Amino acid sequence: MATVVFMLPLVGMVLMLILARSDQQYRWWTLTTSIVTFAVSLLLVRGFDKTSAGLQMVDQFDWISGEGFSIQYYVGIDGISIWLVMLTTFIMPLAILSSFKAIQKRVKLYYMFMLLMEWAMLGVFVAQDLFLFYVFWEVTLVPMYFLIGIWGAEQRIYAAVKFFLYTMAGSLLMLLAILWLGNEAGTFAVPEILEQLKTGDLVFSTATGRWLFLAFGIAFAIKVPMWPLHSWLPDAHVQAPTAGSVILAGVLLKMGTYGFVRFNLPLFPAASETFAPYIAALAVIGIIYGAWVSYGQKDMKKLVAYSSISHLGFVMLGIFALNSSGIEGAVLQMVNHGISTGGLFLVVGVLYERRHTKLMAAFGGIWQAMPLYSGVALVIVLSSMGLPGLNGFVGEFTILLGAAGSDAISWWFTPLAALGVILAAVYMLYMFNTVFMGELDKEENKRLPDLDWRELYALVPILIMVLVIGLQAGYFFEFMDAKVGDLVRDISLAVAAGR
Amino acid sequence: MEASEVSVELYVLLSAVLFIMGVLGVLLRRNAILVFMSVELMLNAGNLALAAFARQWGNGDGHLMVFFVMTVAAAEVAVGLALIVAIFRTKQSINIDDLHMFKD
Amino acid sequence: MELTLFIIVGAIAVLSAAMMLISENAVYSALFLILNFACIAFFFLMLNAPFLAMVQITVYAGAIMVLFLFVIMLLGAERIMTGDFRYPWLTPAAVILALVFLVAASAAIIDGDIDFIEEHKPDPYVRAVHAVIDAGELDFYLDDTLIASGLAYEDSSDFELWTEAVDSRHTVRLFEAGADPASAEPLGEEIVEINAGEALSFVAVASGTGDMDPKLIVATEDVTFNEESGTARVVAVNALAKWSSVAIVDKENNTTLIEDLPYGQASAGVLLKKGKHSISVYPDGNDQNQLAVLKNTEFDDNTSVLWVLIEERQEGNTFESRILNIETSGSPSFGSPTHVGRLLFTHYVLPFEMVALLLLVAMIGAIVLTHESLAPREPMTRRLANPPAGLDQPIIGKPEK
Amino acid sequence: MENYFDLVPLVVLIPLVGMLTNLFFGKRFGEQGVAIVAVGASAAAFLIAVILWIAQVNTGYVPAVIDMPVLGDWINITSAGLRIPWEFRVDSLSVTMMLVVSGVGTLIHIYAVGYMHGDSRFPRFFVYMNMFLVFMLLLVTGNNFLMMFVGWEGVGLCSYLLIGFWFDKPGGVGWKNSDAARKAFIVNRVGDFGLILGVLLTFWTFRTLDYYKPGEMPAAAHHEEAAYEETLFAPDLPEDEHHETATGPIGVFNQASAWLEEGDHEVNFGVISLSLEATITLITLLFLLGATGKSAQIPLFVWLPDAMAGPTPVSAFIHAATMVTAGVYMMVRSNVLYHSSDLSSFVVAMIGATTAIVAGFIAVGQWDIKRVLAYSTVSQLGFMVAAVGVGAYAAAMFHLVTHACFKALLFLASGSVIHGMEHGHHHLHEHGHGDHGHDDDDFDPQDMRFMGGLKDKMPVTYWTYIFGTLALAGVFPFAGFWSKDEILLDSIKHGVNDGYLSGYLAFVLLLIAAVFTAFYMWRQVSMVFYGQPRHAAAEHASESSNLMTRPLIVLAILSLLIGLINIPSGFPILGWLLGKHEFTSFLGHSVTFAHAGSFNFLLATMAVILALGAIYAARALYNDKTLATLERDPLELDERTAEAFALANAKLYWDEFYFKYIIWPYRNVAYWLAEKLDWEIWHDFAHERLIRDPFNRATQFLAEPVDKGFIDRNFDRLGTLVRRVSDRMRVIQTGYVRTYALSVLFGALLVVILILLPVLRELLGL
Repeated sequence: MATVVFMLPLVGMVLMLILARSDQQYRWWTLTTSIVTFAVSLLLVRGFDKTSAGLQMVDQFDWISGEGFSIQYYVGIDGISIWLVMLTTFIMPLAILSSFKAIQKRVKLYYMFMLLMEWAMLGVFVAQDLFLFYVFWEVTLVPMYFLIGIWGAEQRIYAAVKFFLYTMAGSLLMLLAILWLGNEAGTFAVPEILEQLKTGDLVFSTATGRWLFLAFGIAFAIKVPMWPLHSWLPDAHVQAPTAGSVILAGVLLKMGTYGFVRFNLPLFPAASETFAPYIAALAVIGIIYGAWVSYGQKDMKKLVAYSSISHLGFVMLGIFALNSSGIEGAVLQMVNHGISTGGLFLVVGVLYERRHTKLMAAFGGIWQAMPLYSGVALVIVLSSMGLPGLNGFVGEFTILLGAAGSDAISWWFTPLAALGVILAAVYMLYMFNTVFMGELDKEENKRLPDLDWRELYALVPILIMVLVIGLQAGYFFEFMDAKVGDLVRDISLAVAAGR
Repeated sequence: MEASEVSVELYVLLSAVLFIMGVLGVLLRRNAILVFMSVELMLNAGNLALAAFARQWGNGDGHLMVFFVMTVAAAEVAVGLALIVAIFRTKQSINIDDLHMFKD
Repeated sequence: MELTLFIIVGAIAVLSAAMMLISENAVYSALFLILNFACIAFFFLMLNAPFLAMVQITVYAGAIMVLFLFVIMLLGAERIMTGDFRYPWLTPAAVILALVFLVAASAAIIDGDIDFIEEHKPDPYVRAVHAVIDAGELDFYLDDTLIASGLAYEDSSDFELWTEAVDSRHTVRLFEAGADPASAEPLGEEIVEINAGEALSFVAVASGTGDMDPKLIVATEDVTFNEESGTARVVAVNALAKWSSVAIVDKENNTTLIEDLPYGQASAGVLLKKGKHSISVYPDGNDQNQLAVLKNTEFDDNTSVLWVLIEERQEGNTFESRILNIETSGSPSFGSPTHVGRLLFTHYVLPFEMVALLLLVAMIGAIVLTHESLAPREPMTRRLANPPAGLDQPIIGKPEK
Repeated sequence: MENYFDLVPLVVLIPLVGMLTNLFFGKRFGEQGVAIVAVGASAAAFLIAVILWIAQVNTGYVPAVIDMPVLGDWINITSAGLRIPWEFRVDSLSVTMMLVVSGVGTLIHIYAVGYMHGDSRFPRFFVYMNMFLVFMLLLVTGNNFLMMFVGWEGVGLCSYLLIGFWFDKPGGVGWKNSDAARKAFIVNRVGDFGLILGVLLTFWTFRTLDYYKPGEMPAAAHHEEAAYEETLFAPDLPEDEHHETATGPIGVFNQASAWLEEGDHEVNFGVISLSLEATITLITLLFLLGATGKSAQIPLFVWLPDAMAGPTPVSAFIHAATMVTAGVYMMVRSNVLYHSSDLSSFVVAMIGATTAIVAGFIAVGQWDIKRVLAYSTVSQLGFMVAAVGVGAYAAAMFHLVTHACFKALLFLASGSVIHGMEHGHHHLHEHGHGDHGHDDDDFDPQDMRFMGGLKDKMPVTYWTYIFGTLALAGVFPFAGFWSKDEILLDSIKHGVNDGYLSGYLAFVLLLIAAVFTAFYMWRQVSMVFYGQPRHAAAEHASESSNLMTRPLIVLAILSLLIGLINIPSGFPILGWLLGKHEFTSFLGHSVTFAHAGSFNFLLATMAVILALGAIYAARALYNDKTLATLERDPLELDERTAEAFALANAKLYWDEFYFKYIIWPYRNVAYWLAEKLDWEIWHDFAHERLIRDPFNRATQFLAEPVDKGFIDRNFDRLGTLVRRVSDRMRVIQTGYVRTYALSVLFGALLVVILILLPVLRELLGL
């Protein structure tokens, strides 16, 4: 079942390459594929057993195996990955829809990369074998590299190469760690490795555990990105096309945080416990630093990019609170951030399509010219600011709650992180005020057309999700609870046992 | 199995002779159709050897091989002749020495 | 006689091949090739391959060569101009190489010690025969494979190919119909040896007069039937417990077919001319006491006949001897269309299908290649990066002027 | 009657429907349709509040907890024990708030229909107003702190939107409005920071955020409060039922009471371990930070005066009557916690009292009619907060109710004045009265210096304004008298009877603040209504439409009478006539530590005399002579008070202080971080100079001398060799098929010979 969902984009891509003939057909074909994928992924939610902590809808067979090692095709979903899969399938149609007008060159290639991207990202979230995971992890780089490098802004090559090198550098460390683990365990399948760790068939020393944690951790931290490894992010965001930014912020960054939850915590619980204060400290620095730097920006996209650093700091803090409200909040916050920040990039993209500038100083009083658009933008900005009743708040609140009650990290991280909530209001309202409020005093802004139907269709689902998660987060937490409860218990058991 | 006066070696020898003649045809004739016919001759020589061995071994598999070879030959002839026709249309010639566009 | 024919036809074949080679006119070449194919068809006949011969004539000589002729005529390419050739050494080189090839091959064929004689034996056949009076339906297992299920009295199963390991000991067990071989106690059990090329009948008979305990007798038959035409091959199984051994006599010409066949044994194969025969069974050494008779029974050639001598319960609980006559037609003769066809639809189904597909593809390919839209009408001008002298002109069609 | 409690979701949902209707179809409805929908929604909410009130009274004040229909739990993390349901609470406190919010709200909605007439974004205005109602009612009806927080931030959002409603005004005003809106939101966020931390701490202390679980009763007050025995209003429940409810899951407040009664309770979570008392002190102080934000107390009151940039109904509704009282409501709701922490109570009382006096002082120095009222609001909120600090929770709520009426009245009346002034100004332009010496560019309809003599032009406004002023000044028998008097008395009792220093301090500060109140209010009345018009606009001002004046009249009547709901015990005649402290006893069913105020004739007389004295002083100072040309304030002209007036006029340089020490540093550091540290140093220098350039240099070195100079050259030689060889070999590739065929034959021959090698070797005898 998991296979069906994540293979759909690939199938769609191949069929598109064979069957579609004109630019218009490429667009619609890709959009249809992504919507079908989303529809099918809804079946995952439907068929998901909330009471089970284990993997569900598993597909598993040997892929490459030999003497003393086995690499499996092993996919499945559990409480943690289901919402990330959903996030991916949800964001992609919107990203695709948003590029209908913006992308006019090499259309076929572009949409091919979009579907390839979706496939690889879904692969990352469903893979349960380290090797398979690594393959998808790397595959995601390629389409994004080209999305930035071909359809980006002026400095696209620089940004694309930086993005690629940064991520690649981290993931090579991870590859080493994966190979080491696979070699020791004789298998690359995570559930099997965990089983061996639990039964004591596989034991590694504290120091080894820490090294492995760091090897995985750095790869993920770059992807997140955690302060101070964030330098690639503003470049990538500013240069990427709108849809690229949406995917980058919406899904790609979540691969890092997801990696921490999926691999670092269960595989190296003792090391997680050891490193939790340090990572939490970096996360809090990231929260405040990102928020502070955002305020100093002149370019909207850059502002949103830095705000991602701040938001993902929250996610990291929640994960390394190492308790269930922190981790569940973090997972939900990944989804929230994907939706809100994805939405913000769409919003910025709308203006960019009209004015071809992202400088805030070029705008002002847009609300008067584009009331519908501004209303939509307001909701997304508020969601990103964490207004209660919208999605961002629920995640931030549960994360802060987890951090406040965490045994693993000190109490003062919580007030510092909560400071980030104030700062979020500062930079977000700064952007909103300068762009949307105030007087409509620039001649070129006076005749801007309001949202057309296509843009509305791309933004309305985001609004809906913002409200649904904001008002009914309990439904989303229910899916994770069994899995995260298990994870937290395993960590505390493992820490107690000194693993 | 009844004994035969003619030993299998003779058949194989004959087959070899025919095969070599086919080879010579391929090498020496310049008419593409003739080259093609020579290929057919080579195939037939092979078939003959197969049939001979099949009898020697008392095994029907050899016959099947012959059968398949014939079928493949039929397919080959169909495509080959189509190729010749196509080439003739463009080049107005079926002299294979005129067909050396691989070089340059 | 055969050798003579071979030499004559072989000479024709070689000659026609040579003529094909040297004919200037392609039509003649084609005709010579047809002749050559006919010779090869003749050889196929000599090699017990009538089916191939037939196909050779119809498909090769008939269809393919006609296609050739058609194309030759269509293109008007009976002759081609032979201009200069840049590699005059090619001809002698080719001839020399071909001759070396031929010599090497012939030498190896004639004087080499390649073993052409080793015979390949086909997989064995097995079947079961139920001749236990009063017993119900039986299941026969060879090792753990069910070879006959629910076999009624007097019935025999068909010969089945036994593709498992051969040349080793196997166990034949028989059970009441429907019994579970894993748990149930077998009614009878026998260890047999199965060799390649054999056809074995596992005959279950009563182990004594009126005794219902079955006993297994293995009779070796031959269904390939390549021995002598016009005969049937007979194997007898003696299950008459009353007599130590029996003899079987052909009444027509009063020849004793089988002598001294002890109880519980199977005879070796005996050949019986095709036609009507009356067969009697006597206790060994006693011509008067006819135990059972098979009157005026027609025997076809190419059949394998199994006689099982059994005692049958009559009214009043008496027993009477009887011959159970089981005929099996032999497998088709080597090389016949039936033989080829059977192979084709058993072992070679997949290759057959693939070849069929290949033909289909070839057909489509031929159509595509000769389709007008794909063949540019305009003469093509060669473009040479580094044209050799004299070749920078268009070499086909009319030079543009 | 309990069934009526199920209506409570409608209180929120009806305004929500109204809001959505106007949001999606407002443009098609036209002004009238929009007004009907919006006012109807508000009135319907009020109707339901009234029904709930009656139901409360008739069911014996049993609190009820009602689930939100349709929605499931908001947040539910079973493994962390966290469950935040969508639950509404109906008890006397929430019903009081509902009545105030929807009642005053309805009147202001009606008024706004007239006030906003002709605005290009008329529907949008009422969308915001209804949205505000939604959030405000959610705030007061929620049964847990997080739901309150939804309302809390939601009203902040509406406040933001409404302050910035005229963001498009030309001439820099729009930008100022937008900035004021942003300021309000961000300052509130600072408060919210405290509130959310308090909520986190509450959760980890009590493992729930529900005030009370469904079916749970508020616990009775402690018995050591015996001094107020006769005025205690515990729920009418037998003692044993209390213990019964305590066995099930219990909410924050009862848990706190139970643990406090047990004593020596340690709170452990994460790495923290504190005594319960310390935790509660921490929680209440954090809540206080929240309250200072929302209720505009020191140090976070700076946003409220700026918030007057919004349309006047907004100022009346949000920034005077309802939203700003949310902090008071929250602290009253948490009275159990505040009551148990002396430190917090002290801080609360001090902050409230200081705010009251500071804001009162600043109000004296303002020219803007709405700013005066804004500082007045801050000051009055200080009264309420101080009341909470001295444990007079009921008095705080009482003052909240009365203040809602008369302050709404004052704002609306001032709106009417502004409207009249604008009307006059408009009139002036139309009729080309250019002969006046005033430069129209300087004209500000809100500046009191341009007004004067409006008494005759706007009689209804004038009289209602007088009512509001007297009520605010605390003159008998107006509403403000009762509530302010109760607060003053409770403070001094807190000091004298219970021996708390905060009681004395608060009393003194509040008394002075009350004097300031009376003074600046009469200053305002004098400037606006008395004397002669100082500007042509004032001359041509006219009374507002009925739509605007009728709510004023209703509110004026309320300002006069609303105080009678809570006649203190000991007041002659009226108490006997109308019942004693009705409101307090009503509130006592949900506010554990509500206690009724008594009446001290001496104190009341003193307060009234002080107020009247201040009024007299104001009238004396701002007499018709000084009012004639009001370029400068009389206080400014007097040397003794000039400095103080300048200070008040400059708002004590509070904003400047924040700008200088917080905002500019923050902004400059932000620019420095963004441009220097993150971009030039980290992004450019570290990445490009330290990593990329050395790498490039290394690659250059490898590429040029090493690779090209050595390796490549040698391989080139090899390549040349190969080329030369292959030049020779190339001949083989003739392009002629037959030569290829020959080579195939050659190859085949080799293979055959190889296979036949043993045979041939034997044959040749080798």
